[in-house]
This record gives sequence, C-alpha cells and structure tokens, in this order.
Amino acid sequence: MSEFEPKIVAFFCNWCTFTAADLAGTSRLSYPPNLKIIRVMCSGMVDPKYVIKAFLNGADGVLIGGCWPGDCHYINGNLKARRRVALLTEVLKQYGIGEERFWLRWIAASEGTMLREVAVQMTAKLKELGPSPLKNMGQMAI
Amino acid sequence: MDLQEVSVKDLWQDVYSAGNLHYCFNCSTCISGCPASHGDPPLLVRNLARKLILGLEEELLDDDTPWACVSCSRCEEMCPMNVMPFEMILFIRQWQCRNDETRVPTAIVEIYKRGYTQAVGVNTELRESLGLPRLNTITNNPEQLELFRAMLMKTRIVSENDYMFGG
Amino acid sequence: MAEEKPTGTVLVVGAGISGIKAAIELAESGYKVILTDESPQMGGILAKLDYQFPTDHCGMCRMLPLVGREYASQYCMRKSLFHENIEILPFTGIDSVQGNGGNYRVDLRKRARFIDPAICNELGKCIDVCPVEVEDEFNHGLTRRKAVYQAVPHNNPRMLLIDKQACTRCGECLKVCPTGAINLDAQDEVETREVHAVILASGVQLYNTRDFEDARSYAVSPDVVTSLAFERVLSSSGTYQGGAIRRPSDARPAKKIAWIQCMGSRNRRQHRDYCSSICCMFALKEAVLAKQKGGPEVEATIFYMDMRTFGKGFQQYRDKAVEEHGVKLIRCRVQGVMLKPDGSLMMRYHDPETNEFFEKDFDLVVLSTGQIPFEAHRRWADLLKAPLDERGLLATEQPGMVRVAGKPGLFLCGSLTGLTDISEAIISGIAAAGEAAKFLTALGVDTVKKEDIPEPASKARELPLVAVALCRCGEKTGAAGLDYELFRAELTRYPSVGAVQVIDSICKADGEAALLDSLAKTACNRLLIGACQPFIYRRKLKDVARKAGFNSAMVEIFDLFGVARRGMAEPSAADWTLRAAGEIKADIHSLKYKPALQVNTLPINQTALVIGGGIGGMTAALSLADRGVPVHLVEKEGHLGGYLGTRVEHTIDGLAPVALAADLRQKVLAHKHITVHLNCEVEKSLGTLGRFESQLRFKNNGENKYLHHGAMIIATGGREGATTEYGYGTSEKVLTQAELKRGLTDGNVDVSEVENVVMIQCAGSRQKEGRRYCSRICCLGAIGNALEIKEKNPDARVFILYRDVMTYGFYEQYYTKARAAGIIFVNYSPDAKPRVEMAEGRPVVKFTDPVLKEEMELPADLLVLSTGVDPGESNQGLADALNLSLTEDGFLAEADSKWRPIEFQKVGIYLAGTAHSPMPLKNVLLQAEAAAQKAYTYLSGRELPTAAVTSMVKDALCARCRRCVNICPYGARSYNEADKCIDIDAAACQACGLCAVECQNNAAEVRGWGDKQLMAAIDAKLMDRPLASAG
Amino acid sequence: MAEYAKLSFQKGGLNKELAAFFRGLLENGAVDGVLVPMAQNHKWVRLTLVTSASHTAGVDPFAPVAAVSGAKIASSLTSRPSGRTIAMVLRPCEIRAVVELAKLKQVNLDDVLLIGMDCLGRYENTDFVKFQEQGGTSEAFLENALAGKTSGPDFDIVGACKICEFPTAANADLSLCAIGGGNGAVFIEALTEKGGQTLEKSGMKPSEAPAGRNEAVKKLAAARLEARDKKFAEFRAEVNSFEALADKLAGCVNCYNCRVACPVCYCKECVFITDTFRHTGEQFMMWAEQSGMLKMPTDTMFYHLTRLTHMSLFCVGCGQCTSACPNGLDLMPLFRTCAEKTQARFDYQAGRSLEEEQPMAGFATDELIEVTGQVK
Repeated sequence: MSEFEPKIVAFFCNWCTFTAADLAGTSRLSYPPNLKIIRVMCSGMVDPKYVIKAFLNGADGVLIGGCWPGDCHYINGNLKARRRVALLTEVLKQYGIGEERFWLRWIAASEGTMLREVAVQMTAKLKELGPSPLKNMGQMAI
Repeated sequence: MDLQEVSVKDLWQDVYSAGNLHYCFNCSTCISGCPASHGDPPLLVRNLARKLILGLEEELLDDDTPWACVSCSRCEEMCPMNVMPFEMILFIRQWQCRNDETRVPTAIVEIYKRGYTQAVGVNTELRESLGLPRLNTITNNPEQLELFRAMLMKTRIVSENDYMFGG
Repeated sequence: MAEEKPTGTVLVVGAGISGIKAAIELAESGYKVILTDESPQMGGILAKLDYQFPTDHCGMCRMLPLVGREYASQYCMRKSLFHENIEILPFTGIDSVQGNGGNYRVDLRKRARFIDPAICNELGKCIDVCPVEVEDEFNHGLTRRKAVYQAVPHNNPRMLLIDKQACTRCGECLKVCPTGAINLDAQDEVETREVHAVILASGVQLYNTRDFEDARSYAVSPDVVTSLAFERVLSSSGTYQGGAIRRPSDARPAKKIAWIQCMGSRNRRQHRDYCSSICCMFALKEAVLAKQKGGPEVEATIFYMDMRTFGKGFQQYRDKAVEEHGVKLIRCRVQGVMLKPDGSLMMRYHDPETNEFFEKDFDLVVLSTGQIPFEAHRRWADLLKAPLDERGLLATEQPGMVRVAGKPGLFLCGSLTGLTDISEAIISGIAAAGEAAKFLTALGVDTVKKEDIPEPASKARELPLVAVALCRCGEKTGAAGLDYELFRAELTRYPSVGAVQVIDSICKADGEAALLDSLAKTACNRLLIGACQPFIYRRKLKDVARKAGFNSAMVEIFDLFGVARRGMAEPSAADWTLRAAGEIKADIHSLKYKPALQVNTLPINQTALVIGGGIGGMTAALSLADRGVPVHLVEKEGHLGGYLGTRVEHTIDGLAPVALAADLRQKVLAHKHITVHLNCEVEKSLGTLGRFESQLRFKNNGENKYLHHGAMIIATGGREGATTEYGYGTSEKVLTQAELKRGLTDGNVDVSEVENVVMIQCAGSRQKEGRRYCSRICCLGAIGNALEIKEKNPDARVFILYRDVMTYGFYEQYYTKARAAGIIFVNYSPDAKPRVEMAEGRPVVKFTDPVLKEEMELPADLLVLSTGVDPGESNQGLADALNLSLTEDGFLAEADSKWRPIEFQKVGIYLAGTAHSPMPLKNVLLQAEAAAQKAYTYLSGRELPTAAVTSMVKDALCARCRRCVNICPYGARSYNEADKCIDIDAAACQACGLCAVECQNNAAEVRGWGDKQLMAAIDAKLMDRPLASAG
Repeated sequence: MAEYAKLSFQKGGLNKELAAFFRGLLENGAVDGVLVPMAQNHKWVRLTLVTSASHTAGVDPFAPVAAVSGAKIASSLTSRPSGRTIAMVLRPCEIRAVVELAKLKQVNLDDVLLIGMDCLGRYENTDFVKFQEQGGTSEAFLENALAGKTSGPDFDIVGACKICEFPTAANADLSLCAIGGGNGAVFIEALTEKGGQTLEKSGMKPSEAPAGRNEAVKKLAAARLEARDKKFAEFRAEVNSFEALADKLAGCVNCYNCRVACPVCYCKECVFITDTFRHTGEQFMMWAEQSGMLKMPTDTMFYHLTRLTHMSLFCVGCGQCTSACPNGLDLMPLFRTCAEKTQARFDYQAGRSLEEEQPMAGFATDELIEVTGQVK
C-alpha cells in the first residue's frame, strides 16, 4: 500500500485562518494536501460533535485554526473555543485520541508561513503516529 | 535654598540677548553630546540655562564651567528650541567678567603662556602620514608669540593683572 | 410623479483607517461612495500594522458594519473591502476638483498598472523571471522586490503591477505570462465623475530619515529604523521569522533596542513646534512587543522628554509596560547615534535619576517619527482653492472640526485633522461621514434604491437536486489548468447532482444569459456556482439565479481557482481538477441540507433618546433633530448646559463653551423635533436596537415616564476631580484650577499683586490610589490660567510643577507660548512629590529642581492644584439601568477601544464626551457628531432588512437553561421573563455560532450553518473513494 | 452552627418516628408538601409528594433504593415552580445533582427545604424487591450497613455506591444522620439558617452531636475513596483505547435509556433523536461502502462520546445510568472516570457549591495557554 497519507479535517475560521490559507495559496507556499479544509465563521462555531464525528469517520487528525486572542471578529469566540477544546481533549485523551491528533492553533490572517508550518508539522506528526485507531476497527460511523 | 531670597527676577535678560531663553524645556540634548561635559567638573550647558532662568546670580557668578566650552557648537546645531546655547555660554562669560573685575579666568594665563587655545600640533605625525603639509603653529614662530603677548598686554584684563602673566 | 432625485454620491479620497470608516458609514446610511487611494492597494498605514495598541492585536475587521453586515464583505480586510454601495479605486489620484458643494466634477487619474487584474491569474511567474530588483518601500527597504511586484505582501487578491521607473522593458515577463495580462505601454486613464460631496482622508507625510537634515546625526546605519519600519521588523510578512528580532544590516538578533522620541517633532529650529500625539504610545507598544517577540533577554529603553499617555487606558498601558514588561524610560533627548566599527550603535545620554552620563551600545535604534502635515494641506489647499489657517493647515469651521471652512460639501478626517491614533481616526471618519450625510439630506438627494427581484419559493423541503455551474474564464483558462471535462465527469457521478454546466465568462452578459437558459432546463432546486473572486460577484450571481427561479438561500458560490490552487506547487491539470472536485463535494453536500432563509425588515422606532443635556448631548440631539429625527433629551439637572457650558467662558484652543451652550440651548428649546426632560434620569432601559423602552424618573416629583425609542446616545459628561492633597481645604490660598478659572473670570480672585503662583499638576491623578488615569485637559487648563495670570500681572512669577506636560498635537504651541511668557516648568517624579507647609498663612512649596538636583522652596501667594476629571457620579447607576459595564476607572466601557470607540456591545447605544473619558471640548463635539451619525444610520426612516443568516430557537427543544444568552458576545439573546422563552435581536445577531455550540441539543441553531450541513461536509471531506460505487 | 436533634426509636419504630417528624412539618405549616420515599405497596418504595399531614404513615427514607433519581423529580416540580414550599428528602448524590441543575436553571430552590440523609448505598430496583420479599427492613439494612455488611444472599448495593465518597449530604438545610448515632437513634442535623428554624418550629429538643459521627463518616468515606480509586484504575487499564471502548459499548442498542435516567442530562429531547441524526439511506450506503460493512444502528460511540463531553462536567456518580441499561452495560465507571479528568481540568467538582461557576459558562483571555502551546 502506498505510504500512509494522514487525513486531517481542518476547521478554519473565516476571518483569520482561512485568509492565511488563501494567502499561502496565492504566494505559492506549497503545503501538504492532507488538510481537508472546512470554513466556519468562527473557531467558536466548531461543535465538539463535529470533532468526534471526524474521528469516527476516519480522520487521522483534526486541526482547528482560529484568530489570536484579541483578534477575534466576534470579540471572544476563540477564547470559548479554547475551553471547549480543553474539555474535549480531556475526554478523547482517555480513549487513545491524544493532543497530538487534535490541535487548536492560532493563525493570523498575515501568517501564511505559520499555516504552512502547522500543516507540515501536523502531517509529519500523524505519519509518525500512524493511522487513526478507528482504521483497524474496520467500521465507520459506529 | 529659598528662591524668594536667592532668585534675581529676570536675571537672564541682562545676560542673554539672543532671543528668549525661556523657550528651553531642559531636554538635555545640549549636554548629552557636549565634549566638555566629559570634563571634571563637567560643563552642563542645560544647568547653566536653568540657573539663568531661576535667577541664581551668586552661583552663576563664580561658575568656571562656561570657560571649558570648546566652541564646537554641536549644542547650537541640535537644540530643538533654538535657544543658541553656545551664544549663551559666551554671554555668561562676558556677564561674569562685566560683573566681577577680580574674575580672571585661569584659561587666559594658559593662553598667554602657550600662545594657543587648542593644541593642534599633537596631530603632526597623523598629518605627515596623510601627506599633509606641516602646520606653521605659533610654537614654531617665537616672534609671533611675542607679538601675540604684546597684543594681549594691551587688553585691560591682562594689563591690570600683569602680575599673573610673568611681568 | 416626483422627478427622479439623483442618488447621493460621496468621493472619499484616501483608503486608510479613517477613509475606510467614513466610506462604510456612508454606505451603511444608503449613499454611494467612491473610495480612492494613491497606493496600489488600500489600507494606508493600517496595512503595515499587524499589532495595534492597546490590545497589541489586529482587529480592523471589527470596523465592518454589524447590522447591515450582509451587504458588506464578511471576511478579513486584507482580502480588501467590499460593500454594495462602495466603488473602490486603488492606485487612483485626483487631478482636479471643479464646482462646489452639491455638484463637484472630479477628474480621477487611474494610474496605469501595466497588468490587468481582471485577467491576471496571480501565479506570479512574471515575478520569478523579472531581473530587476529594487527596495520594497512597503517594508521601508528592509526587503527587496522585483520591478513587477505586489504592493502589500499579505493582501489578497494580489493586484500585481509593474513599477515603471524600475522596469527596464526587457520583456522577460511578457514571455512567461500565460494570460497576456501584461501591457507595458498602458497609459493612465483620466475619468471625470460627478459627486455631491468630498471627504479628504489622504493622511499626511511622515517624517523619515532621507528627506530631513536633522535626522542625519541619528540615521547612521541601516540598524537605525523609523517606528513604522520597526512595525515591519515585527511582522511575519516583514522580516520577522520568529524567535528573535533581527538587525536589518547583519540579521544578528537585536537584544538591546532603544527608542528615541520626538524625532522630527517638538522642534522650533526645524519649524515643527508641534507634537505628533501618537509616537509615545506606539513606542511603548513596540517596546512591549519587542520584549514579547524578541525573547526575555531583550532590553527596551525609551528616551523621551514627556511620556504623553493622555488617552483612555494609556497610563495603565504605560504602567504595565514599565512594571510588568520592564521597559526602561529615560527622560533625556540624545544628541545623536555613533556607529562603532563592530556595527553596534553607541549613544551617550544623561540619566536624570542618577545625574550621570552613560555611553551605551545598542543593537537597534528606533526613531519615533511623527507627522509632517504642511505639504499635504498645501497640496489640497491649492487643488481645492481652500484657505489655510495660521498654522498652515486647512482652515475648518470650528477648530478641529471636519467641515472645511468656506467650502460646503467638503470635509476632512483622519490625520488631516492632526495626527490621530486609530480610535480618533475612526471617530473623525464617522463624524465626517455624519456631516456629509447631513449635507446630502439638506441637498435633498436620495439614498440607493435596490432593484429588488422577487424571491422565489425556496423548495428547501424537496428532495435535494444540485445543479453545478462552472465558469470557464475566457482569460484565465490556460493558467489554472482545470480540465473542465474531467471536472464535469467527476461531479456528475455524485448522487443528488442534477446537472453540471460549463459556462464561458459567467460574469459577462452572454455568460449570464447562458447560465439563465441552462438553469431553466434543469429540475434542480439548488445551485452551486464556481467562479473567481466570489466575494465580488456574489450579489450579482445570486440576482441572476433568482431570475432563474432559485431562492438566493439555495445558491452558493465557491472560489473555483482559489480552492484548486491552495497549497499545490506545480500540480498537473488532473491533480488540480480532482483536487477541486474533492473540495466541491463538501459544498454540494452542505448545500443539500441548507434550510430556507427568511429576511424581514427591522422594526425601528424612529425616535432617539439622548441622555445628558451638556454641550455634547445638545450637539448630538440637534444633529439628529435637524435631519427630522424626533429626539428626547434627558438632563439630570434643572438646566441645560452641562459642566463646561455653565462655567467656562473660553478655552485655550479658542472655543467659548458658555456662549456655545447658550446658542445650543436656544436652538434645542426652540426645535420642534426635540422634547427636553429636565430633572430627569433614566431609571431602567430594556430592549434592543429599534425597540428600546426606557423608564424616565423625574427627581423633583418622583413621577415616572415611559418612552419607546430606536437608539440611545449617552453624553452624561463628568465631574471636576476632587482632592485633599497639598493642604487643599486648609487655606483659601489653595485652589483648584477650576476655582481659579472661575475666580479669574468673575474677578473675585485678584492676581494683580501676587508675587509667586505655584501650580501642581497630577494632584491625585496618575497614581495607584486615587485616579489611575491622566485627565488629558489639566495641563491645558493650567497653562491657560498661567498665561492669564501673566497677562494680568507680568511681574508675577508662575511655577508649574508637572510630571509630563500633556500638550499633545498642536497644543504644544501653548506649552511653548507659556515658557516664552516666563512661566517656569519644574518636573517632579511621583515618588518625590512636592511638599506643602503653611507658614505665616502662606503655603510654602518644597520641591527638588530636576536639573540642578537642589532642594528648593518657594512661598506661594496662590497654590493651584490640577485635580483632573472624575467620572460622573451617575455612571454606575446608568450602567446598571442600561445593562452596560464600567472600566476600572469608572468611565463607561465601550465595545472596542480602537475599532468601535463610541459603541457598546449592544447595538443601538452610542457614547460621546467625558462619559467615555476626559477630553477637550473639541473632541466632545467630534464624538457627539459621530454618535449622532451612528444613530442616524438606523433612524433615517429607511427600511432596513435583517440579515438572512441569523440564529434561531426551536422553542420545543429549549430547556430554558440560558447558556446561550450568557455566551452571546453581542447581547443579542435575552430571556423573556413574561413569555418564558428566549428572544433573539435579529439586528444584533452576527451569526457567529457560539450559541449553537453552547446549546447541546440544537435548540439554538444558526440557519445556514446547521449541524446537518457541517456534518455532511465532514463526511464529504473524508470519503476516500468517490461516492458512486463505480471505480 | 450545626445543631442536632435526637430522634430515638424502639426497634422497628424508625419509620414511625420519622413519619411523626414529617407530619409535624406539614401540621405546623413549615412546608406545604413533603417529597419523601414512601412504601407504595408491600414491595416498592417510591418518592411521594405528601401534602396532607395524615398521609405520612408509610414514609421509609432510609430504604436502600432510589427507583428514579430524586433530582429529576425536583426539576419537574420546580423548573416552573408552584410557588408553594416543599421539603424534599433526597440522597447526597441526588442533592449534588440538584445543585448542578439549579445552576442550569432546571431547578428553582427558592421555596425548597432540602432534607439530606446519610446514604449507605442502594440496591438495584429488582434486588430491592427481593430484599423486601426476604423481610428486609430499612432498620436492618442500616444496622448491617453501619457494621460494613450491605450484601444480601445474591445481591449487593449498586457499584456506584460502593465507590461513592460522599456518604453524607452537604448543601442541604437539614440532614437525617444515621452514621454515629448508635442503635435506636437517628439525629436530625440543621445545616443552614432555614434548617435551624424548621427544627425549632417542629419542637424538637436540640441535642449534642452524635459522639463518634465525624470519625465514622471519615472512615467510611476513606474506605469508599480507596475502593473508588481501585475501581477507576481497573477500568482505565481495561478501557484505554477506541477498540476497548467500542468493545465495552458493543451491547449498546441506542435506546438512550441511560440519558433518560441521568439526572444531569437536562435536555428536553436529546440531539441524537432530533432530525440532525435522522440519516438518509444514501448516507448509510456511503458509510457502509467506506469499509465494506456498517453496524446498525449507527452513532453508538458517537452518542456516548458526545454525552461524555456534554455532561461529564456535571456527573455526580449516582450510577442511575448503569441501573437503567437494559443490556447490563456498566456505564457508571466510564462516566465517573471521564468526569474525574474533565472536572479536574477546570478545577471543578459537580455539586460542590451553588456559587461555583460551571466551566463552560466563563472564559478568560490568558488561560489554558498550553492548549495551543503558542506564545505570541
């Protein structure tokens, strides 16, 4: 089988991180295509259910990209997202989905290079970790 | 120090006549680059201006530091409030002499003896290394020194205190 | 039939912070705006600031409209601004302005870019091959760029252009350009436009080290940078690569960094005797950022004369910078910088603390450079034949106001009104827009009428069948390399995809026609359009779809080229096409589960409530009433006028508050649209924008009155600061500045015989206990009184003991005038405050002269204390009544100190004057005008639609736990005690989705971003093999 | 301020004395109603809302059973309050659940007199019927339990109670104290101002605190804590991966009964039964084709992981979920081990205090920096 290519579901906030992704695209910074980008209006719009569903449907990693604290267009959406990620990480950590598979990162609109950094680091980390534990359970959406 | 007694009102007006000294907001630009501020005691142009503004006549009268000024006029070039600090130094010197006959600045004795204010000879080797002609300084022309001394002797300050100048 | 009134159109020159805000305000009020900017891309200085004071973060997208948000771009401003009513013309100069207010004819010079942005696919192959390299002025020469370049490195779209001076016409770029977008012989185009009003927001020149000779003794190496260049050293799109701040010359990490203040400002010798007001604060900000981004061992030292932290929260920021971040402040102006052989920068300075000289080496020196306003003002004065005032600036009707004197219909804002920080640039932008809107209302021009195409039924309930239309762009084909046939084949295999059409140039007329008839033939009920730059064509394509019978909620537009191009360096056509098809699957799935959206009009009660009958309140009330808005003006006291209006005859900057208040009072009482309620306070106020209900209580008879209104302006002012320090209250020779001013005006303080007058600034202010903030107006007040004393009694000796003389901006000239009049200024440090003892009935003031370091004392015939401004005592009651909050200093806490300075989180309540923070009367008037304009946007009688995408509540599922109410950042949700249910304020809701996530069973959901849609998108993104079983 | 009143009773007379106490509350108008466990017929003891003083004869608060969590009853009684004062006799875990529900606006404690009790554990409902049939009485159970013996011939107290470290009631106005009272006596402890007044009003003579109570309670709690940590360690060793969790939940048929029984799952309808999770045939086929097969019904682990995320912060460890599962899945350890971690992350403990803000209600700018690990 060809070399393992991790699938990363990336929820990007429409204001900062999605703009950084566009910027990376236009300034031809190539970053690994493992990122499956879903645009949400705010990192605070990412419901823990979406992250659980992503892992249960075969995602090897989930990345949430939000604005730096203080940059949020909705004043404090990112701060609430951080609390939810802290809670969900505690739950998933107990069943083998640790912090290395579930990332929250602040990426500002002008940080195209930071976005590539994060994408490259996460892909490498997941290649090292191997496929998500769900794969060898042979079923999805259980 | 009680300003009520010590301070002479508008002292600066009969010392300084290059505009309005009050413009100075003691920002220290003058002293931060002043070569004479390295000396001991340092020449602090800003402090002299302050004494003038506060009218501290006594302190100013016997303050020798104005005489340490090497007249490079950097302070004047950079003073943001354009109060011409170098002019002020000269005005203070003149004011000191006007108001205190006994005031004979030690520097004059030096100048009378040496015949120069700034020692330029020290750079002779440097000049030679750069192929520049030798300077015809006063030390190489003793007769010029005599003429210079005779001229100085005609000035009041030197003639009245000739005892200080080796007769 | 009334003849067709023209649509009000305003030209805004300059798309910096103030220009953008003025344009957005006018567009939101329904007027057409032409927004031009000299530089190839908009943003002005803002584009260079990644981190803005005081949050040290970005936040410009919070300038975008909240209520009318769906008519504006809803993404980061680095992707440019878009609003239906704004036409943006970058790289456009003004050749001439003819005519006058009401009908200006303006010749716009669209400078040639030599690359047509419509055709250019922005892949930048031309940049790779261009042999010419020059300094990149965006990064102030810290980086280099090619002759073909992008003006702002992190903007998107890139809007590439060619620098004609640098270009050698070698033609290499022509060879590699896939779309033929390059034309080296393009000429400037001059276009004449008719506008009703013009707002000048072009900003002013900044001091730099090239053109000004007094910088020569400082700018001795590339490691001496201006403050704006240092912002680029801090930015990741500048030279900052993380970890350390690097010296421009040898990229060595800079550990010891110095800032030199007042570079180019406060300099009589160079005829610039003014302060640039913002350099102290951005120096502090940069020092803090340098320590954060440069690592813990970075030392930051600021050399200053007066640390002017006069604004709201400025003093706290300075305290934090010094105490928490360890920034060192040294009160000495250095004479120059010496470059040492090893490249380090030596500076000699005198430290007043230790009274010694130091020679210290620095790795990097930042020159805090200020403004050079005269050249910009002269250029405008010549172009518009408008008068200059004695300072060489465009004369305005009242000092500092935004109306150009003698030129109705001509306004100015931003740094043309004196270099301003971001919040004042925003306020003056709104005020200028307000004045322009008032002018247009008086002119009788109309607002924009929308050609509304009826909204067809949404068919959301039908089995979803999606039609996909892909634009084959006439010009961009070759570049993107999309294989349309492969794309169509891939998409048709997805279930529930009804039809896939490839249409040429969908944005052009024939493309539109082709789309219309292809849609007519399908049975699909949902439409997905792939086009370039969706944010520009979004509205237009949705109108076309509506004509074809598709409800606009059932239509989505995706960025066909952006999606395909993301992150792939040199992909083959097939790779791109499959990649794009994979990405689009999620949009198809999400569209299938999208519900119908509903737009209805905002119920707006067209009356305004203004709280506070001072000069600010009356100005705001009149500004609204003059435009036909009924206003209720509530005043706690028994008379109108407020503090200044009833006490102060004249201010130092030439205003006459008592006369102004009398004039305003007379107009207010006579105005048919204004109802005045004296001795009255707001007891309680509920509701949201358009539907406020306030309970007014009359103090004298305890009666209550209930009022319905659509918006609210708070202008309750403040109080004179109280103090017990320095023996105040123990002798009638110790007065406050206010008492002295009154005494001088009504004559019962006689200064004709006084010998010594001593004034002490910051009495009870800028201290940990008591007032922590600077009250901004006391230095001006003290200098005003001191000059009046000298005038009345030239022999009097007047001493002013100060900590920092806060005569910012053009007020510096009064500080100079005071010194010239013989007033002696003595600096004291907070931990060695002057001491006052009574001797023979006279206060004797003891202090240390900061220069001579000698203890001095002076018996004073008059000791005057500058006690500053306390927050109004009704602030707390008002905050409770309106469910607002106060800052730790007791002033009203605005929504965002930089980007929404006169608004609150709750939409519809606006703020002006000393209730916000202490400020000179000029700023009170500016804020009052701006607050009136914000309110007028919704009270102009225009029908305002709610946004389509907002949050909603499925009442049957709601357990009334109110978690969604607490989490809403805009206070758009409230628990309706009467009906026991959750109310949503459709105007305030920004559809951020926080409530939907907080609500665990989807009782709260944002229509258009539901769980089903997002989960369908997640499924689509994770499907390895295509949906259909084939292959 | 804990005042005590002694309620001594002859053998077999415990409930008679308690009945008299509750009758007193109703007669003297302290409360308009008393919600108290009462023998409904010879087999079952159920929470009963008694409003007439003459109907308190059958009270049996110390019966070792909690057919339905009292917190759910408290919620339905007070979420739209009657405006009448009600005394509620609830077990410690039920009161801690009530505290969480109050913060979630599902319980209104304004007119409620909370009466807690010492809890030595409860039997599963069916086991309780056997216990009754074998002539078991609350008094006997108390005596044996206080002596450390809670098991019957072929049944024992519920797993949750074996590891419950909260045998006594906090956050209540009054509490029925069995531990440390010695045989033949139960003490009524007043924990709040309101409790003290009710005691005075009911004419009970104040008495000194039961002698050995504190040590006994501490000893019992310590024993339970030790059992808890052992159970947690066992469970965590067994269930520490997706496969193990899937294996644990293999018996789940998505009947969602555990959610119905759970006192802190307060949603009117769980999102898993709304249309968001009513999938189309096309979606099932899509998932099946991804790996070739698909267990039905789907979204089992999805449901449990989501429920863990939603309510583990409020879980009080009452064990009702295990009791409610028709297929015998022991869910309690799964939820308690998870709750221990999530509550610890926010330094929060479910039911500890009415004032303590629930973790998801607030946020701060410079907290949880480690989540992103990025410094500007």
